[in-house]
Amino acid sequence: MLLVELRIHGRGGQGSVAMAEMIAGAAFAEGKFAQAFPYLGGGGERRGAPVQAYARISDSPIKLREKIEEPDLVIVQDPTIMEMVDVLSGLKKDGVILFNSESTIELSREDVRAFFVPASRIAIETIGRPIMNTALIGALARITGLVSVDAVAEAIREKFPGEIAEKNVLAVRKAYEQVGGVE
Amino acid sequence: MDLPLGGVCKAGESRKLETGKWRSFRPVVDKAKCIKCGRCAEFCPDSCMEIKEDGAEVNLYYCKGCLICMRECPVDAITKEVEEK
Amino acid sequence: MTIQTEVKELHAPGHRACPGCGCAIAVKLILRETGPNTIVVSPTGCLETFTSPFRGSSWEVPWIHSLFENAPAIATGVLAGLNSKGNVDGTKVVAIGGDGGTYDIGMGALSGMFERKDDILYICYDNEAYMNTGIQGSSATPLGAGTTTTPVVGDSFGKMVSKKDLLAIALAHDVPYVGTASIANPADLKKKVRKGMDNPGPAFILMLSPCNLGWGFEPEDTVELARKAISTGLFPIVEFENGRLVSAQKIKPVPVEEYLKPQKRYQHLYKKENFNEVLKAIQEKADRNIEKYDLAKDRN
Amino acid sequence: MKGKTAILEGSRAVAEAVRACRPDVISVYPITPQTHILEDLARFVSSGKLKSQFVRADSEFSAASIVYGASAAGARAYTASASQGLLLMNEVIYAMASTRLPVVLTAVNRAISAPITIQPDHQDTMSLRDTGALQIHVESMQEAYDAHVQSFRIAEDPDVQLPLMVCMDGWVISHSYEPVTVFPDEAVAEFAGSFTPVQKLDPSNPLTYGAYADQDVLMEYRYAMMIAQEKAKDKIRSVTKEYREVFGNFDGDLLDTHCTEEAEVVLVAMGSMVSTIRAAVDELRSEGRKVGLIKVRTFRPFPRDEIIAACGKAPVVAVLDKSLSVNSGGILATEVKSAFYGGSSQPVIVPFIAGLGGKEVNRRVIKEIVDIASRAAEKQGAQETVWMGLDRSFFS
Repeated sequence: MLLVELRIHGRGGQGSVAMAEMIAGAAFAEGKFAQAFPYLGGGGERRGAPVQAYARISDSPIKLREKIEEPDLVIVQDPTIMEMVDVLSGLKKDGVILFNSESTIELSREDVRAFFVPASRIAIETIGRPIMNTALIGALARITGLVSVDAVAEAIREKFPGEIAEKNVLAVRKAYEQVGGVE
Repeated sequence: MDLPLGGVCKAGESRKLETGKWRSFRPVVDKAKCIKCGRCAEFCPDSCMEIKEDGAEVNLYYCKGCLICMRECPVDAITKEVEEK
Repeated sequence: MTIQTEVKELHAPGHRACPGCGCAIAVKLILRETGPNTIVVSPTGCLETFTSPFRGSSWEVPWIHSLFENAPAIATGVLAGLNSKGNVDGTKVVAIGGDGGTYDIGMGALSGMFERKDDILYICYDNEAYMNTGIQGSSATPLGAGTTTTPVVGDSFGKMVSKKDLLAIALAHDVPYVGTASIANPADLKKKVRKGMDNPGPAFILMLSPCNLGWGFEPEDTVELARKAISTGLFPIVEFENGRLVSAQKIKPVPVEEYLKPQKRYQHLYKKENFNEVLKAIQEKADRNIEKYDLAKDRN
Repeated sequence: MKGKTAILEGSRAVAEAVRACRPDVISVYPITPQTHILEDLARFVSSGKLKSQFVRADSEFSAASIVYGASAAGARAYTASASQGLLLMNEVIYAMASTRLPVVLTAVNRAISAPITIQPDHQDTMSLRDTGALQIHVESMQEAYDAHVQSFRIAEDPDVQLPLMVCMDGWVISHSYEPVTVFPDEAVAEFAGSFTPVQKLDPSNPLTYGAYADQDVLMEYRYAMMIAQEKAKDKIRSVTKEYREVFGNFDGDLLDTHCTEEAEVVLVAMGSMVSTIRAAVDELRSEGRKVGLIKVRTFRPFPRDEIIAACGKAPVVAVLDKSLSVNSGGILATEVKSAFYGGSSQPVIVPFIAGLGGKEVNRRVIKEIVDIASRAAEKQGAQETVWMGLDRSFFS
């Protein structure tokens, strides 16, 4: 049975939950079962404050509604957050961590696999604004194969209208190509 | 007897309550003086004053004896009497 | 046993108001103007208690009471319910509440109703204290008036602060029709009820409602006291349309003493010399009203 | 009936159901984590997708009062709230229930201050348990949708005529995304029917609502609600059965069971943790542990006979509460215990407080509960309440 659990680290306003939702949507578009949920509470939705969002992807219906304490995957939308948050917390051995970054990032653990993608730059180039969510999902598709680029595109088109959707899909494709750390 | 759903009651059921029994004084209209202006009826809190052909008439079934009618009568056609129980 | 005869009023007799109740007079007059195609909403209070005993309602129009603090919101809901079905009969919603339910505990809901511009006529019968529970002070209790919670003891001269200016609050909400009215002037009261009903959007009428029990006067003097409140300038009869003063009833001002002295709630002000200041303040309040609304009759 | 399945937020699923049921009047006041429902409905009305009177309220108190007035005027009425907002509505809901106004209310469960928190637990709706309103607790986004589609018919039934609260855990249900099957609006509208009030505020037949009563009838009106809640049981059973026939989904009627056959420990719970318990029970069963689950779906009406029957011959029943009656214990546990009192079978009932203020209840906690409950079987008599995850270092 496939059950992948992932955690997203971002800041309020960066759309961490929307990203989790799109990942779930992409998995669903591929015929998988999926679930996305926010960090429960935390005192409201303050712009800039560290936030977390979660997703589960499975090949069978998901019953679990517990928190994800030991994710298989971690996505870091904004590496500056690492000063405040232990993004590696609970990440499984051989787990994957993906950074929105131009280059590799030094980690305190060697038993995880780290990747990076210049998602913000790609977003500026394609969408015109540094909204890096969709680019990160493109990178995730490449690294894990959990979701295909086409499924991600479908999820994006569900969520955004016409031209905006297409720009985001372009970001996904670019990020898919530009992931760093892939052997 | 049915219990009305949700405590919702019919309209105007107060009419059966004889508030006239509350009275200590009763207003008495001197119909010779009454000019049928209707002020007493206008101001009566208990809607007891009826202006008939020959002058104002008090509905003693409801009249609580407040005597506003007496006080407001412009021609002093209304006086009070102690209510005999 | 007296014979029960038919009395055609939408506020039926047999209600349990105190003899000489100002509010009972008002409600009778109001309903004469609203007619039967009206739904009335009332908060908890004297009116609610004396009109709605179980299987003894004196209402001949549909009437709803639910709680103390929510009459304006209930009214909004009733209106929304009517509107959801198109309100083809043009049924009007009128709320009638006391000062406790209006000035105090229902203030938030009233503010909401005003702000949403709901098409409701709200009439406050202001007897200036919580009479239903035994004469406790409210924010409508005027300066110097004694109640059980603004007691006259030692240097305490009753209510130590002035009455809340509800008219100004209504005007601050841009309520399109705002007025004061009195049982002492039924024609004017009915005219204002009509205007308030016909006016689209919220309307607010403040009505001073003398309470012989709570104010301490003879029941027969109810209307006369309402009249004195006007003629002293303490309760100006005014009318605002879209925030603009459109009418003010002229008076031949009499000293406030004529209004205060017949009432037990003000008796103490005449018994202690150092309470003179309070009397002066009350007179000044009346004078300010007279000046503000230019109430005094032209000497010419 | 075939629906469209998509990844939906729980709040959206609720809003979709409410929209299709076509309430005449909606009035809601914002409070976290209920607001997404309010926002969706506001957008539906503004865009013309829903023809309802949408009234912005100045407080939860007013929101409840507005739907109260609307319902009395004969309209199908809907509101929603959470936490403090539900407490602020409390007085109105008492009056609403006793006046027999069938308003549907979504209660997005959230803990009560202080300390202030937006984490989920059931303290808020438990505070309204004695109002007379019906309470259906859902465990998933799909059930949140299903229950709302069913809700208006149950509440508005002439034999019931009570407000109905659909209770769903904040965040876990309201703000989470899952595949949800939404059925065509026309089919839902047909299922939900329309509201035909038995009485209303109407100038052609003027009635007095909210009369003043004394000792002669007040008790009788409380008793009338007891009868109505009992009648609601049949109505809930028939509506959920019909829902299964029309739409295919069934989340249980008064309750639902999972693996209770020959169970040695039966867990009783409500709300979103039921799903996690299902997963834990499956894992334990695969390890050969005889564990079962009873999901209490309607906390009001309380399914006392159904719980006793579902527990069967299980020697141990563990009740998980996300609420507390201070100095008494878990509220669901108290009610489960009272259901068994005087009966022929008397399992050992172990009360657990778990998940207050959003404290995590995961499979590990569930398994711990099963272990504690199994051990308790050896101990006779009343069982101490077990507080899961309580940091006792504060009290040493």
